[in-house]
Amino acid sequence: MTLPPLEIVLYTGAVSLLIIGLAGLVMGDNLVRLVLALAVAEAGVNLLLVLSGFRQGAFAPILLEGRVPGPMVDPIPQALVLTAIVIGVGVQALALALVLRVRRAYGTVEMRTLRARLHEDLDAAAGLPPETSRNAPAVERPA
Amino acid sequence: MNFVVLAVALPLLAGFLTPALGRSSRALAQWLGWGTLAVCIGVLWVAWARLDGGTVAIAIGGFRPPLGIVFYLDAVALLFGLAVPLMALLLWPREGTPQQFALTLVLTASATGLALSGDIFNLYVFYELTAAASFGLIAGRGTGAAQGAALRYLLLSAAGSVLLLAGITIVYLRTGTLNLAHLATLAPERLQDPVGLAAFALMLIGLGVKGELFPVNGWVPEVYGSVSGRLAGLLAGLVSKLAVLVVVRILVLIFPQPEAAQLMLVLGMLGIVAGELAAWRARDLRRQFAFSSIGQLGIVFVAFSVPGEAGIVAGLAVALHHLLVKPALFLLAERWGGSIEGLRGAGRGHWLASGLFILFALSLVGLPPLPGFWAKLLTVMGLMGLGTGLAWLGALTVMAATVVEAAYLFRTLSVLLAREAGYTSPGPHRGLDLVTASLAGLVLVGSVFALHPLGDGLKAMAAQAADVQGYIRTVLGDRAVARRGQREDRISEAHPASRGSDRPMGRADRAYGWPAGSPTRGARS
Amino acid sequence: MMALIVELVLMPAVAFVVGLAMLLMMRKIAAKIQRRVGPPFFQPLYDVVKFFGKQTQISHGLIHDVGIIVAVGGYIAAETLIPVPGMTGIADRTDVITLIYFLMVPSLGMALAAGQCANPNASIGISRALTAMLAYDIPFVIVIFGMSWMYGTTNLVQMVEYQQAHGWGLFQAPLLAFAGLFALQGMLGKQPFEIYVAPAEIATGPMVEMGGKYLGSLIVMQSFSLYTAGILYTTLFLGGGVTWIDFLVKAFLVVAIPMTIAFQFPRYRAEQMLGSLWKWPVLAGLLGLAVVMWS
Amino acid sequence: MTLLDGLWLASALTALAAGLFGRSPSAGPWLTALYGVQFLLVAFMGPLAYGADPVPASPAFSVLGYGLSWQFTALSWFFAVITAGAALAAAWFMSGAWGRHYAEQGGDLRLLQLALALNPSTMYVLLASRDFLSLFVGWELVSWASFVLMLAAGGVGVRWALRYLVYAIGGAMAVMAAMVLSHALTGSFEFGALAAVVPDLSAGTLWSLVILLSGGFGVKMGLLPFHLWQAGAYAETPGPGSAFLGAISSRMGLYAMLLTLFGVLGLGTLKALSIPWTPLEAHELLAWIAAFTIVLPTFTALKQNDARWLLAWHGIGQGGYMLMGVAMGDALASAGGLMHVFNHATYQAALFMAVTAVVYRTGTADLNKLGGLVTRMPLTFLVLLVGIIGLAGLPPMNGFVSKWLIYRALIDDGQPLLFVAAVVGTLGTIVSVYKLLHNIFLGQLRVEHESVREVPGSMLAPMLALSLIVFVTGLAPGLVLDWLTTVQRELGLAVLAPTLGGVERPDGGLDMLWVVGILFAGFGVGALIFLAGGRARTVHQLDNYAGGHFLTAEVRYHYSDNFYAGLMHRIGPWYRGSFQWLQDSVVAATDLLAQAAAGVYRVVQPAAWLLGVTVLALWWVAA
Repeated sequence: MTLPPLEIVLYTGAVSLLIIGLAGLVMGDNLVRLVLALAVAEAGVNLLLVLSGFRQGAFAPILLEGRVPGPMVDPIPQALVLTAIVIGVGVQALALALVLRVRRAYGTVEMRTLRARLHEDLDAAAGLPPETSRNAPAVERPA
Repeated sequence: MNFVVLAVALPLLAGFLTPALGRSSRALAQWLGWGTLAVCIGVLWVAWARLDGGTVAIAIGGFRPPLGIVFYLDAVALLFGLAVPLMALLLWPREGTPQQFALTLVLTASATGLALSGDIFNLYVFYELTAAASFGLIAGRGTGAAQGAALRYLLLSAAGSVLLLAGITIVYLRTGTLNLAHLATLAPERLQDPVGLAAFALMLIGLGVKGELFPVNGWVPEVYGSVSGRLAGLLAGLVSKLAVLVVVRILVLIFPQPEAAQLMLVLGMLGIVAGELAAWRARDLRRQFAFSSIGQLGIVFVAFSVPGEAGIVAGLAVALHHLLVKPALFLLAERWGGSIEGLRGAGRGHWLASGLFILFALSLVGLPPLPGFWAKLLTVMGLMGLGTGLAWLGALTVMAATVVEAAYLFRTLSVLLAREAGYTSPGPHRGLDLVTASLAGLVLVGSVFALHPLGDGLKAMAAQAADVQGYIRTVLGDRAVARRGQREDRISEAHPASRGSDRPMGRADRAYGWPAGSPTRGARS
Repeated sequence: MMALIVELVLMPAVAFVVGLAMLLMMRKIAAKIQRRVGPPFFQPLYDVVKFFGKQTQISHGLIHDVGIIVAVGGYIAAETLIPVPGMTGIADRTDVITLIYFLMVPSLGMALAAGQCANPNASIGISRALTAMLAYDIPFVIVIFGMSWMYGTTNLVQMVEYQQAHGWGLFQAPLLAFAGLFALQGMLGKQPFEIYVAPAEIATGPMVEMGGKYLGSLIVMQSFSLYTAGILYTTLFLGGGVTWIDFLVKAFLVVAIPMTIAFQFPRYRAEQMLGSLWKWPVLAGLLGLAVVMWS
Repeated sequence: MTLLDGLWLASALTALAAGLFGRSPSAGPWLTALYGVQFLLVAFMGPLAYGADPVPASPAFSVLGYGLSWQFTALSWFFAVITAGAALAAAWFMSGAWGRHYAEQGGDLRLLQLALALNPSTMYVLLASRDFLSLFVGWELVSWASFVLMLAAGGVGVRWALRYLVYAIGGAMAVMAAMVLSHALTGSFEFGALAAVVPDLSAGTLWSLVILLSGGFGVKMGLLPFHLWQAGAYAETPGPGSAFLGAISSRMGLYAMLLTLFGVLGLGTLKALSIPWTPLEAHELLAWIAAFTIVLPTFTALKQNDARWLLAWHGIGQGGYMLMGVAMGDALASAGGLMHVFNHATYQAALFMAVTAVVYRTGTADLNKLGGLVTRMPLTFLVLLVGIIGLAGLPPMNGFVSKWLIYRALIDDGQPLLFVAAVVGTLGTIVSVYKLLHNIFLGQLRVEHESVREVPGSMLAPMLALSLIVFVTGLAPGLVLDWLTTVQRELGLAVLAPTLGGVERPDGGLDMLWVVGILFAGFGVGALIFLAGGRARTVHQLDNYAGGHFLTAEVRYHYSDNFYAGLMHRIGPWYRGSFQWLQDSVVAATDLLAQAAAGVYRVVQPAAWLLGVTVLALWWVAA
């Protein structure tokens, strides 16, 4: 597969963004950072999508009267990516709103704490005793 | 037939109107929602009647496919399309706010779109819209748990969407089109290779988040544990099935290679094992049902992974059965939610609810002649008909899961019906919940008496859904079918032994050059 | 038909007489070993008559009586199932398997009677007796299987015919014959396998509440059991009898062997009894079986 | 409207009536009459057992292009007549005083009546099945019906019922796998289609079928190692229910095995199927499993301290005889195995009823808390006596005949070890049932049982009727053996030529007419001898020899606990490692796996799974 060097760089960059974003999503603990990681991943995939229509040296696919249509880049991905960006922004906004709500409810923006509190809440709502660690002392430690 | 578009457009429109309307009158907003849904049902019903077993493609906005986006209507699409407003109506958030009405309507619109759309990017858009609507609905309960669960779900789902979009991008890079029918004509030569398979894997996992595919279903117990029974029923019963439907469409039309189905089979199997076993250990009823739903969706994936008509029949049967049973069970769990041990004796005195529970449990476990049995039988038959070791393992998994399922469902039942002195009942079920669940029960029992026509109907439906040529012909016309036929011939001549296996397309790729996408190529070829 | 009825009457009658003689022999052997004179010739008969004629007869209820009747009656009936010289009774209509299970009926009768006595010692005795049955019957059925397989029949009459034509079973299957003799020791309830009677310990166990005609019936039963064991072994291994004389000689010899052994031994505990009966005769029986079946 | 339709209708009506009116104890006699109608309808189909044409059912369904049809043949009839009889007896037993007592104790009589009625009606469906699909439908219905019956009492029974359910569903799934495998081979669910391709099948496929079918149906039969559910489940069912279940329920497994393994695959196929590197063939493997099923559960029964548990464990063991006989497959053995189904049903029902009668009067089935009841409940004692003689397989009862046939066949076939196993099982049974009889009825009467009376007629009548059958079919086994010749012909087995008294053959036959006649003549003579002695005086039970000590009411001593102390001293250690470990380890493994599965859903970052599975999938795609 022979690709022009520029495209290799571009594709590599896009895929890297995607991977960085996903890795951040897995490894991060701060909810805001997770949302940011999501944004990075989305940027990567959007870039990938827009690249799929890219041809080096081509024009923007705008038909103007009087211009000779030379090679043009594929307009469909551009249309698609617009949609994807809009959706992505919407979802991220929603995510941030939820982060705020979560902070108000649980007073935390840490995923680990959120998970623990969430599961405690679920167990409590179901009327289950909390799952204690096997290593936890049975009673309060003496002061 | 263009009026079918109304089924998507109307609820969307109503959804945007409702919050504004709701500010002045909540009742009015509610009635608007109900009316819209009723109209949707009517529209789809008329379409069903007019279609009469045929297939139709509707070009939106007058652009002809493959350039324009299309709706593809066949029996399966319409059946699920019809199920959407129907279920939305039955599981309507009665005590909710106008915002929730709006979100439910948006969910309806996008889910209907998922069922009907014949364009892969359109599917993505509807998928995202569905996701956004469901996040809103989940968080809308207002409790901390619901919001936390919604956020965790959102992060997972958004990551899945990224993968889905990446998969779509690969498909587009390879073929230069997003129309499913057009993809179906091009797939045999452009996507029959590892890269195509990778695209499928990405799309499967991406869509799998909503479809409760193992292991990207971590949200399921949290969300179903924290939302109302009605919403859980809607998500578990309906939305998950539509995600699966999209996967199946893609699988059948674009990725006929056995590896694709294998991937789905393996993940489905793992889902069955994980879901049923986790349900066995679950200590509260709602999460037990949530895990059980993961297991059931695993069976759906496993069933659909059987290639050809047999798989689709089986998958449809299992999916429809679950669509009917699980929401009803979640409705029953509304009053009986909470720790299972705490329910000792709760079922005594509530004989209708207990009876329904027993009925659903029996059907889930597969007591003949209840429909659940036939669904399970079809799945196992499809798998064993394949004769491969993996398929045998799949059949074994389905059957072993049945044992586990019986163990925990009836353990729960025995607790519910235990004779316990001094138990204070949590009060009767809400009338509406009970009526809705009874309705599901009635349909379940009624279908026992209509097994023969139902079976025939399912078979015809599956035949239609499995008919790739028919899909192409409907959307693109006869010539495209001939072209696909030629391509397949050419490929099988070039690689007579290994069609659809290892990597037959390596050379053909290079011959076409890369990137393949161009705005005009798709239309011309 | 008439001849058959005569046989059916004669066979138990002979058994009774011979059985009493065997009882006498048993006591004589014991006396010889213990350097005593021993009882007079008619002592067993005197005993029976005395017991039946006693004034004090204590019954512990209906089942006590019925059990005794079943015990005696079962043996009387069983005698007609084993062919003796000149008489086959109903041996042709049944077989050795039937006979084995038939012989359990009197034991069941005795168990019922003892149980009804409501004396713990009797219950303990019965529990031990049944344990003993479990112990000796396992080698015994191995023997039965081996001999039936060797003779190709389970019909006792045909077994006798076979041996008279081809030689005694004792010589063809000595290991099985040994196992059978070992089992016989247990079957007769003689030392070292008499834990169920254990007079000093559980006051004669099942017999503890028996007196008068009950005990008399048990003596009758014992004489039958000696006779049955003797002629069954004779029929299985020693070629039955052509005439009464050689038949009875063999039968007396067979019974004499366990008697002689018995008085040399102390008493085994129940688990020791199980251990010895499940070890040596079973091993010998299985070995003999292997020899019989693969030669 | 054929007779079979009528039977179905009658059984459905019975269930309906039980559901509607079962709550009232006074409905008992009417329900019993309905069971009587069922029995009559089955009886009218009697010509089936003498070679008449099969009786079809009018309804026939077609689902997904597969037809389901039903008909009664001689095999079906044989099992149906037992079912109908057992159901009638059980319903009769609970129709009067017992039902009232149960309701007064707080039991749900309606549920019990309904559950009992459901059992025979589903069994008639199963027994009529003539293709895999209808067989499976019937099979599942029967499984669930018995589950309901086990649940009926609540309490401890629920735990056992749930355990049964897990086993039953597991078995059903094995059957389903066999059925689908057969479908994959032939494209149809017809028995005939599979039978037609059997000669072409590879040994591997045949083994799969044999293992799946025998394993699946074996669960219901309680074959080792799938027997752990049965004793508890049957024993904890309310009295008449356990009588019915113990009599016939697990025999449905044998029926289905006969139908599929013998009727479809054929004994010849089983005999041709050898286990690699051993001299055994498939049918011998079955016989060996049967042998273990005879011995281990029987000796487990010996250890029980609860009368119901003891009987239930024996029920498992007796099932081994049936399979052993059928698996050996020759004329004598298969007749013996099949006849044992009938015999076992008769005496086991009687035994469970007798024990239930004791529980009814004394409130306990604990063998250490009873004793001496023979003077208070003589007829129940008689029933139990007849029953245990049948169970132990001693003359003159019917259990002896069927076992004799099996022993005789094993000698013919040269199977010494199987023979020994069968006899050891019988000996163990004798030892065990004497304990049952002794601990309940013999020995000393407890103070609190002084006022116990015989049970009323509605309970006695069915027990006595069953005892009579046990005796009569022991006296004239030809009555039953005649039916079995037709069944053997239907299954393609060698056919026995029975006489009224048993079997006539020169090298050792059996004529029960003579055996029983002689036995009773002997008893007569014995009685004469006994009566010749002086007149006996009956004394109080405490007036007995006590080593110089006077027994008083305060120190009653009934030797019952650890009855076979010496035996247990020797064999006690052998009980360790019975198959409980298998069940425990399966449960433990499942639990471990389930913990892992639950752990999947407790991670902090569910997206980690997403990334992980994506990487794995892409790696797999690239490889």
